Amino acid sequence: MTFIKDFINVLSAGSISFTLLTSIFALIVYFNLLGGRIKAVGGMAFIGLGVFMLLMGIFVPPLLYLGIAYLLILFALARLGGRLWDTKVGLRLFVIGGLAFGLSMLDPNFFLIAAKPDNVPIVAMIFLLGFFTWVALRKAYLNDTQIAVGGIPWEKTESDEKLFTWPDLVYTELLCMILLTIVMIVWSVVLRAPLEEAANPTSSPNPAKAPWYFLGLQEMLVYFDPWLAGVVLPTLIIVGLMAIPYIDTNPKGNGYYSFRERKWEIGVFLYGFLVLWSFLIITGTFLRGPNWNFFGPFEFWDPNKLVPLVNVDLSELMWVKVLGTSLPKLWIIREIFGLGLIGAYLGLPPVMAAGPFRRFYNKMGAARYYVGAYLFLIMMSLPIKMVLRWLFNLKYILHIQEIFFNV
Amino acid sequence: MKPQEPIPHNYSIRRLNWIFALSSLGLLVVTGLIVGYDYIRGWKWFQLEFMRMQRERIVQEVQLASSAENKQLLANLDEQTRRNSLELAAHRDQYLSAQKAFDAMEGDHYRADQDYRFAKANLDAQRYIAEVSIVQHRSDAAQQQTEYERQTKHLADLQVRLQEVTRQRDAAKANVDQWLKKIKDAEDKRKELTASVDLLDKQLNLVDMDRFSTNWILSQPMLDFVNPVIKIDQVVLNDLSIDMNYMNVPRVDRCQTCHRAIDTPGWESKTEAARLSQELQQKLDAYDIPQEKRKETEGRIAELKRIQDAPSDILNPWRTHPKLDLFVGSASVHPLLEYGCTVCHRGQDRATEFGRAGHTPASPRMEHRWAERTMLTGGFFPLPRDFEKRNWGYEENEFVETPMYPRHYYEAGCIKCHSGQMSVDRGDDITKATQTVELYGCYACHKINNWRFSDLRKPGPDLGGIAEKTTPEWAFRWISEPHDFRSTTRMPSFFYQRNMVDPSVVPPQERAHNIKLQEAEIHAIVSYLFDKSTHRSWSPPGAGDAARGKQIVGSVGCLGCHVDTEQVKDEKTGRIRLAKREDFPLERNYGFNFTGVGTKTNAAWIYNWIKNPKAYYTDAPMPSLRLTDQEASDVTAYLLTMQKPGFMNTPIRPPDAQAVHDLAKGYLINTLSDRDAELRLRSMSGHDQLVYLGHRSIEKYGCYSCHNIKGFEGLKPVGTELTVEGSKALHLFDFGFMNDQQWKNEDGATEHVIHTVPSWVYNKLRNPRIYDDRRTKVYNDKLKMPNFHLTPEEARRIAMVVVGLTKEKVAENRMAGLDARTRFIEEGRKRVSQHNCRACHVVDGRGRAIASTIADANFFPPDLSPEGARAQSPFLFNFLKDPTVMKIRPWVSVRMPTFHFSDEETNTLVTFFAQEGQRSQFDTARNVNPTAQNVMIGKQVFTMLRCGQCHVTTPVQNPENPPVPNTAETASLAPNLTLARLRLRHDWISDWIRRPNEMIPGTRMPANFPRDAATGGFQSPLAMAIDTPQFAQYKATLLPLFKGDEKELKRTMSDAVALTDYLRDYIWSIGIIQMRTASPDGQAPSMAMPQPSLPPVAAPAAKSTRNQRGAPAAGSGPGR
Amino acid sequence: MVPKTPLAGSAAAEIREQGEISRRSFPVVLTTAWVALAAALGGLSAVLLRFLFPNVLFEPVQKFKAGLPSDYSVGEVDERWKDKYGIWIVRTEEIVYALITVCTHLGCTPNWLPTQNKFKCPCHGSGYYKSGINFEGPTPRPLERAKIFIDIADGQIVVDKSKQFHQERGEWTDPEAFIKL
Amino acid sequence: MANLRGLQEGIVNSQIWKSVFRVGIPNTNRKRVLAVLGSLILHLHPVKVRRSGVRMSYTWCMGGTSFFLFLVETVTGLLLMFYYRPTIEYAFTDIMDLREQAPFGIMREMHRWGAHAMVIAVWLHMFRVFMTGSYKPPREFNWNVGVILLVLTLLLSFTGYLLPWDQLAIWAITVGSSMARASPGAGNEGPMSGLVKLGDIRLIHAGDDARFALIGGRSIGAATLLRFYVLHCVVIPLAAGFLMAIHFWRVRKDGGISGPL
Repeated sequence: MTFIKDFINVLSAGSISFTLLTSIFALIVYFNLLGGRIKAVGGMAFIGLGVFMLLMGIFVPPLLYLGIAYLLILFALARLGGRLWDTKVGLRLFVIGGLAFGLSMLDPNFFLIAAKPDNVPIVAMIFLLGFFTWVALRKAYLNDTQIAVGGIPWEKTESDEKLFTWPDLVYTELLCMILLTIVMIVWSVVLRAPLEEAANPTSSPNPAKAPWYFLGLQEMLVYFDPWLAGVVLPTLIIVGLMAIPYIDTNPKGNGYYSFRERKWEIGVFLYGFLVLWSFLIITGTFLRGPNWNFFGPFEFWDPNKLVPLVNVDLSELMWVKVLGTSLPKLWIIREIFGLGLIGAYLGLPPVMAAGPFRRFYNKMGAARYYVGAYLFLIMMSLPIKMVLRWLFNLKYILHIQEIFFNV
Repeated sequence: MKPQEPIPHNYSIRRLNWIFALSSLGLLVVTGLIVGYDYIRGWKWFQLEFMRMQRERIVQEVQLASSAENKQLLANLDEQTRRNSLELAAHRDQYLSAQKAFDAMEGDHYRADQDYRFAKANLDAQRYIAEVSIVQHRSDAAQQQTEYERQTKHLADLQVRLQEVTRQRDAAKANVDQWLKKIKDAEDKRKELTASVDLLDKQLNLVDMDRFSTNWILSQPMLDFVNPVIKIDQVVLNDLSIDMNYMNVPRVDRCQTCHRAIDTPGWESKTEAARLSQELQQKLDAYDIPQEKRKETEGRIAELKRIQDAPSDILNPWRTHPKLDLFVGSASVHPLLEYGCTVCHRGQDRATEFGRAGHTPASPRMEHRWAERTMLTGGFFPLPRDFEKRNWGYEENEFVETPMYPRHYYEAGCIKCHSGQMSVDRGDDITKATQTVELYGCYACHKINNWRFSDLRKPGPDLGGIAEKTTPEWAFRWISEPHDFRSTTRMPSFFYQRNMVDPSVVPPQERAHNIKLQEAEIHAIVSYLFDKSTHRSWSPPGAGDAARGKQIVGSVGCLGCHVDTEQVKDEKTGRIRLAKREDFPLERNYGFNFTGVGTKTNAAWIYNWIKNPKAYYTDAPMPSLRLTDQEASDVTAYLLTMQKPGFMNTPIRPPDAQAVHDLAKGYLINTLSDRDAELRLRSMSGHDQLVYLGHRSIEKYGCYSCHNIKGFEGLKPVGTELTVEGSKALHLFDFGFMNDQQWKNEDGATEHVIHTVPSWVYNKLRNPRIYDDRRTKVYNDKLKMPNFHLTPEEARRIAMVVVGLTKEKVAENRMAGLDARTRFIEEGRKRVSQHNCRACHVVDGRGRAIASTIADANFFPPDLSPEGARAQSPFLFNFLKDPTVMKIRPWVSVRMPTFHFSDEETNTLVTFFAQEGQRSQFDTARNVNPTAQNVMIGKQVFTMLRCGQCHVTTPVQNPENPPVPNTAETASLAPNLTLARLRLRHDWISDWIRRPNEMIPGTRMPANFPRDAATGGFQSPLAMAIDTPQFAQYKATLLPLFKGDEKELKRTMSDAVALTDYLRDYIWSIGIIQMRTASPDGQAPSMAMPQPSLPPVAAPAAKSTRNQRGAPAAGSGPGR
Repeated sequence: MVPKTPLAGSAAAEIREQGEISRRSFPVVLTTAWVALAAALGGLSAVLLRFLFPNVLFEPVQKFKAGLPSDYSVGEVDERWKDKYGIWIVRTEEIVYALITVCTHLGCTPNWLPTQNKFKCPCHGSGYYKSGINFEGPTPRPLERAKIFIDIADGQIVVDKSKQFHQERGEWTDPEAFIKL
Repeated sequence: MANLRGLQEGIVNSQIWKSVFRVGIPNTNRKRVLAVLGSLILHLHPVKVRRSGVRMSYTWCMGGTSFFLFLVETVTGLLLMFYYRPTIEYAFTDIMDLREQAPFGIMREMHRWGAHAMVIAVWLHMFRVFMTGSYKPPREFNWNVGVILLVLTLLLSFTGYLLPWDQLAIWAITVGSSMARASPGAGNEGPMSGLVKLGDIRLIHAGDDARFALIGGRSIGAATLLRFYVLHCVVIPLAAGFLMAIHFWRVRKDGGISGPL
């Protein structure tokens, strides 16, 4: 038991769980697990990665866990394949999840975090997200199978069929309202709304957390300066969401569940929604304890826990460590590497437009292509920065305190 | 109805119908749930339970009231009523006609009354019209005026008529009443008899909760707002607001919601009932209760007896608050409606649930009992009726910022308002607690920014001359473990404590290392102290006789502040054991215990110290007893016999060079690089290294906080500031790994650490290093608070003060003792406490610790309770400055010492006494010259009452040294009355003669004028005696003074006030009016104080050479 | 496993009901549902209503100490508590009583006019005698008296506004309505 | 049974019933149409809907849930306003009194949990709409309205978070609102805002930056509480209500409840 708890504790560390999720995600999307088969090359690649991690684990112990997790999940997915979308399997997965949660609640530390009144909705959200993701992908899978054999999605089969609003729609709405009211009342009776001590502007609680739905942002703040994580990125999230209908010119998949017909759109969206947003919220809520330190779900929130958090800037890394000189005085020279790196990153779309993505470029037109590409790049900057932080303790790629401009 | 048109559905309507039905039923159920959830609240059960208890009690009382006797009386009355009605029926006609006449008159009266009122209203209106017409110069002014006058007249007529009619009506009424009188009388009597039962019935109705009773119905959900019986009670206190972080929010105390009987007498616990009934009985016996309340008090005592005899005790939320005459009671100084509860007890004011109210357990057992069943019922539905099985719903609530003070710490709440007072009236616990804090000098290391604990002197002696007083060897052993030398010392143990050497918590290897380091530190401290010490030479004493010295020590008053033994007989076991501080009164722990003083120091130092303590250091708290050279030599000889040779036998190892080096380097590298530190150390000699380390160690342990040490002037005290310690959040207290743990105390008993602030502080005081248990810490990071070897009681008291020091502020008008008069008094009380006056005197009714060493109460130092009313301020001033200006009772061996008070200090004391005695400080009474006649009468009375038996009236030539009457029975002597005019207040003398026992209970002065128990007036023994043959000659002498008026003479002889005034006049007339006044330095001209003589050349030279040698080290010394 | 085709699934779920609610039988299920819903909504509305009546009031204290009876002079209407607690204390030869300073007409505060020896309400002109009995103006009934008694502990007058006595109900003779001197 | 039947018919055929429910029991297609058209509330719906629009497994009912929760929040919020004063003296104690003594103080629980539920429901709604591709033409605009509604939902919850005025509230808002301080060019600590100068005087400082505008002071205080209260109770609900009307309208005009086009 202790081993499993330790395993999960280590696994849930941002550097591992996030990497894991990201790559599993790529696995699902790219290799189209929905088809029920792992392509040999991809499968081998992941197995190779897992084995590599295992070997590296000798030097960097956490990687051992990562490798084990990789292989376990890969194994499970390979076994399940398309049966993942079978109702019975789904139900079983759901029950297993519930059981695991119930068992975990026996752990006092886990109970303390998960049973906190304000965290209960987030626990519910985890299950709801899991359930609905499964539902959506299942429906997409069924439709895709249908389309693959030359059929049409079932939504279309009944699109001509119209029902009277009264009683069909009105009745279900009424029932939903009643049931929801029941849920709300029971929830309110069972859980007391939290009320802590009176506001005291001179003493911060430890940890001081934002409302839970902004914890993703607060988590981002660990990796980016506030102006980016708190202002620019949230703005771009909204802008990005609003831009979706105008960038996505794929006429397929309008009004029905489908995956194959819009693999990239769904992949990117799900990555942003599930991993970059929901997963970070879950991390921020359950796994960030006193002093914003990372705590595994079964770990005691000890305010005295000490974690080394020494960071370096890219300029220091390059000038001092690699080149072995001191930092140049003039910021434009000092930050030449950061500027270069960012320039290269931002220069990717035009290069790609000329190269591999020519097809996209031509299809979408310049405006759509560039807006979409840059939004995507900015979205991906978060995981990139996270990985850089974990690998190199990198604090800033670009650090111009002269004008307060840090990336 | 038309048949339905079939249509396609997505879902089966039949199934939806079922879902609809089920979910609607579900909604109905949860609607019930929400109502139930809101309705069932924890506090309601307490109220229901209390109502049940009230019902039981009322039913009992009804049974008592409706005794068989009463029933018989009632039956008789009913019979009488019946007969009266029969009689009335027999005279029906007469009665009816009378009634008719009265009815008619009523009509007339009504009419007349109405006429009068209407006319009055008209008149008022007319007056206004008339006034206005005059003011506005209307043409009809005169006419209106006439009309007004007419109406006035009319009204007068009507009034006469009304009065007439009223008279007639009353007569008619009387006529009717006459017929009804008998019936009415019987009814009245019946009412009277049943009144108490009726009242009880009414009360029973109020607490009735039977099913379907009015109360029950109105307590049902949704109806419980109409006229709730079960309801939240609260007290809103706007001016005792809660400081909610820069904001004052009214305090809303809802404690009474559960603590129902808190302000209602009759629900006391058995212990409180026993205490209270005893107190009341005493008052009753002493006629301290006014006549009209005696019966009531007796009833109350009977009630309290019933409570004591009841089979079960009343349990806590329903108990009456103890001491209702002091707290909560409406007539007390802290009435519930004005003070509420949480201002003293703390806790969450608005909370209505046990768990949220901030109740704090006092013991792990209590905590367990409270919390036990929380998990079972989740705290929602506290249904079980059984008290023991109840779910208290306790859980530690980190969000209550001010948890209640647990049991044994209640009086901590007094500090908030009473911090401007030295003692809290009737708050014995807190008074003793603040005294304990002062005695141990907690304020020296821990700053307490609070009037009570500021401006106090450093508790330890000045160490600037330590080398003159003792040897390094002694000092080393003393610092190592002071308790080995004296079991009662207040010097705490810094070294070899639990976190350093206790084998149960320190691994052996680390332990050995720690011991080395500790030794090095002690060596270093000793080296520093002796290095910086002065080396004055003190003149040696002459030859002394130890036996005589012992006698002097026992008689002049040394034992008021000092104790001369370490062996006491244990009260429980009867065995001789080592003394604890608690074995002696607080005041006697003020000076050191004489035990071992001969081992500690040398003859010259003792001799000179006794002669003039201020010569050794100016702030010495020890006063001078003005011993002669010979006396001082004797005392020195005696004290030198107090040896403790065994103490000096413990071996001392030389300091471990490596340990000194490591420790010193540890400090040096804070500011130097490793290499520089090493260089610096290498440039120092071994001794210099020690001195350097000593400096650092003294800084580390904060020795300078209690002792004056050269090189540490003006440093901040070493400990945490305690000014608002009681408000510090629980999570800021470092429990280490000791939360909810136990430890074994010195007696092998188990002590618990529970997760509350008082528990933390208490355990910290009991075992200061306990929170280091199981922690891995660097040597210098380990806890360093020293061990005072406090007993549980002392630790509890000090902890009580600590948790009582909060940042909560109350409005100034609620603070106790802020008025100007009290400020004067409190400042004086502070001096009294600082100079330990209570060692010898009774002040404010407390003190005289020395009493246990003096066999005969007649030789006690005086009781100063009435001093303000008694002594003239000029005398007091001079006497305090220099007690030799007058010897009042020269036969008493205890001496008033010379304290060398400054003028300012003396004034504070004099003002204190005058204010406390409610007297103006200066008066002209000394110049009052009584008439010769009064003096003559007074003289006769003086003789008649035989005052001369004890009091001498021979004029004193020299107040500094009055002759002692030549008698063997010095115990029966009283002060020479010719000194009275210099010393006593004019008005006080007669008052004192009248009621000496009331002013100073147990005084030797006889009460010649006993009080009359009935009237409370004074009786004169001469009233009767003057007519007896024995007094014939006095009568003959006196009669001419009353111009032969015997009646007047006898009247005077029976008038205690007049007689005492005559006595006073006589005493005044024989008084001398010249005395010496104190010199500025407060020393008698004849007193020669020894002064230290510095060694002529050698010492300074030696010092300077040392300084030169130490020069390199100085750079890294305290300056940086 | 071969997944069901969505078409088949959807077709299976599709139930066409013909004349489901027949006229022959009374719709027990549906009626139960509606009755339960109505009851629940009724209950929730009652909850809303109950919400409007707080359990605790933060009004000025209803009960206060008014000093000793000897602090009041005979025959005068004492206005010292009028602003703070809304009470006139009147002492006559025999009794002391407390009048509540609320006009029984429409709740204004009347003025005490010592020269005319009456209470006069500025709003609609109602007038009361010193005893509180109404004699003019539109008011239907006398002023109310508050509960008044002597605290045994210290002999002070205590006024408790939460209990009122109406003359028209004959309550002024209640022993709690006045203090007998 | 027959009596009950008669009673039912008696009620349904009475003038009062008929005056309120014009149509009667909609058991014919015509009446079904009239029932929807004739009712202000019901005519938000079209008369007929696509089958997938009724199917729960397709719509997840999350849009409706969000709207219903909005209504729950409105009702409970209105009730809470009876017992809540948005001043720093009273805010905390009023909330405490809701727990300690107010009748049905449970409204606070409903309001708080409802807010959490609404945020989740809105997210899931967006999730579903994306997964069915229902943002594609002609529904692009309504997707954008939806995104704004999502932001407003978060803002509603965020502004409400401060109102209990306890440690949780004030520090969550301190952390949350401090981000505004870093707005580029507009926040006191944002990049480039140091460059906005007039002579030597910085124009963007803690006393006039974006965060100041949001919280009405340099730190969270009385002004913040009032601002958030007004935003929470008036400004954002009105804006959200307006946008919801547009949202619903466009649902109908852009091809009805989701479904293939």
